[in-house]
Amino acid sequence: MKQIWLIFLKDIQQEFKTRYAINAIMLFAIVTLSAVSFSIGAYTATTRVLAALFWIILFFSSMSGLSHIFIREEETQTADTLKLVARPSSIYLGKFFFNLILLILLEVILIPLFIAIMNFKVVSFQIFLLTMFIGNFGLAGGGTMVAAIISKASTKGALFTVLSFPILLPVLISGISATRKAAESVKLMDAQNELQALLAYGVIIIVASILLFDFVWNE
Amino acid sequence: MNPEYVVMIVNLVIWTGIFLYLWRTDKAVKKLKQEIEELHLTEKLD
Amino acid sequence: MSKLWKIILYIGLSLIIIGAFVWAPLEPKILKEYTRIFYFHVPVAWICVLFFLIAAYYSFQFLRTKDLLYDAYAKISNELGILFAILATVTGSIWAKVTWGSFWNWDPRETSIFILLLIYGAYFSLRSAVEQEDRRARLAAVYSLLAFVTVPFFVFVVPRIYFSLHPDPVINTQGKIHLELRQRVVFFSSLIFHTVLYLWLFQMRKTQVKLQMILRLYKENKMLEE
Amino acid sequence: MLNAKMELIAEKIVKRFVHFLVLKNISFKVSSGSAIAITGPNGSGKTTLVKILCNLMAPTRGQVVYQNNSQKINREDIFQYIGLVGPYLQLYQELSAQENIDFFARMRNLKNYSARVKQLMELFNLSGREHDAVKTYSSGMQQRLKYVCALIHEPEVLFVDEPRSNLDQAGIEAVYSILQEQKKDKILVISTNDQEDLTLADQIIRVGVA
Repeated sequence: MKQIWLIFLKDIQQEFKTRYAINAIMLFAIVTLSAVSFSIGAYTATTRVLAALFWIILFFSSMSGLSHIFIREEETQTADTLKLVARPSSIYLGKFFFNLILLILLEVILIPLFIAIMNFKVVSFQIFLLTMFIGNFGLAGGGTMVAAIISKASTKGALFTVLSFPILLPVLISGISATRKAAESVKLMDAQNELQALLAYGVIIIVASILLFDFVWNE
Repeated sequence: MNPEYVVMIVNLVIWTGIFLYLWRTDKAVKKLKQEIEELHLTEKLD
Repeated sequence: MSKLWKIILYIGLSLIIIGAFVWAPLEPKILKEYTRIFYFHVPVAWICVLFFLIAAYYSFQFLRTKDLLYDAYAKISNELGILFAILATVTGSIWAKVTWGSFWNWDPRETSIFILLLIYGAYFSLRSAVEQEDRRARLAAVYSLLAFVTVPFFVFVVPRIYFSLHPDPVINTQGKIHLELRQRVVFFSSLIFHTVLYLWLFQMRKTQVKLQMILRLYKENKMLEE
Repeated sequence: MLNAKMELIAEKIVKRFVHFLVLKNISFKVSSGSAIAITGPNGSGKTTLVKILCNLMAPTRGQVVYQNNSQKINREDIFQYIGLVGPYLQLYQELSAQENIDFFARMRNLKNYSARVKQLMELFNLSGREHDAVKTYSSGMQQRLKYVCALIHEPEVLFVDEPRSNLDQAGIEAVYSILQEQKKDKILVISTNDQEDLTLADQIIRVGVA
């Protein structure tokens, strides 16, 4: 437990000094959002399209930043140093919490911007925020694990999106569906299926990652 | 074109491919077996 | 595989071809002449799912034992899996073109096979990006298992969100239209014989990599003794 | 861990990179109070062997066993007993020396380590630079800081890969005093090309030579 917290703190400290991941992820989100907004123009898209666009922006922005945390360890050759002092599961969880915070920060910026620029009318904030909150666990859990895998491979950048897309697709599909429902209905029960799926996905992917992380990390 | 023929042709192409694949693998396995026999490694073959 | 089995397999496959094209009646409402493709398309699609499961099993075995032979088995089952996934996609989209009017419709089953293709593709791009053998084996096995745990979600989530065009009731015995007896006989024997054929192919590839592994170990031992 | 008798045993280590055999059947045994040197030409696999011994890399065949009073230590606990200094082991460049030291010490669950750190910092002549980011350090200073980080927990087994790299005369002397100390009642493993370093060792393992 203590190790998880220490690794998390260390990554925050490092990030605070370089601001690499946070810059990459925020700029990516803002650039794609404005690109989407320009190309749509004054046309008001349906909630279905908007929900999909929102998740596509969220997904690809997180793809630009989530892998950084492991790639940095490999590229600065600190991975071995860390390996000498830490248990694998605490490394995974420490990095997972860091990515979780990164995603929450991204959403804090992205959600108000998206609602304002794209004229996205959320009827039930309860469903919307709950979707975001639960979805984050799945995104960060799967993303962190795939980041660990690709940090050991030779071509890192392009591979991350290729590998994480099939793994994170359930989050994307249920997330889009739940977001659409947030814009259409007020009752929480309407999005029950999606939220359950997101929750189950988050739990399973994190448990599987903790079990499998050993094999990625230990040579 | 008669749809029956389309179905038949597609299937034939696939099956020819699969049998070619089978045949090639079989040949490779035979070659390997021979090589191993020459090295007297047969006791390891279980 | 003994001679006898080979003969049984060849005769069975020939009977299935004859059965599919001559003996079994056509389904008159939706499929018409394209009923025949059903006897070949479904086994291929089933096989590529089967190889995906086999690959997950061997990946697990590899992580348990760290024996590179299991990694090789997982690799060849994924190779065969991607081959059959492509075949199923091609035959399926030809079929889709003539029955539903377009090559691709994002029907749940098309979505599933597409996801399988994505996973297989990702698996091989991961393998090609890692040079060191044991590391490649570990990463690939972990990725296989990670993909494997997400599969239930596709089964659960996808059908709820996309509606199906597949002729489910034709296959599903509880559905509206039952398969006729002759259709059922041809379909299930086709399924069984195809499975046997493809597993035989798999078995042969397995022997091949096993022999290669033995040869390599032998050479390595000789080098160590020097 | 007083009077603990540690043993490090390598059993028939083989390592293959793709089609190239780097290490061929390396076996040895060291116990507390002695030193071992690994030597060989460049590219002969010294670093590979050190990494395998530290559990940073798995051997293709063979195994590495750590024993404490002839009781085998679990793989996941080994990190508490070893310290490693090597050119491929970097510190966190953005963080200051003090932050690096704190991180490693607390990860190892140490308490009241400040006295020891102060003593080590003085020995390696780094006092006064604790709060500068590591990236502002020269390579020699970074090397010295690596020794500090590897020695805070007084490891039972110390691995040193190329002890002299980037160091000036004073640095080398400081390192030597540490190594002499280590070899008195603990295990020291040096990987080196330098003939002088071999005099420290009780056993010499040559890799990459027929």
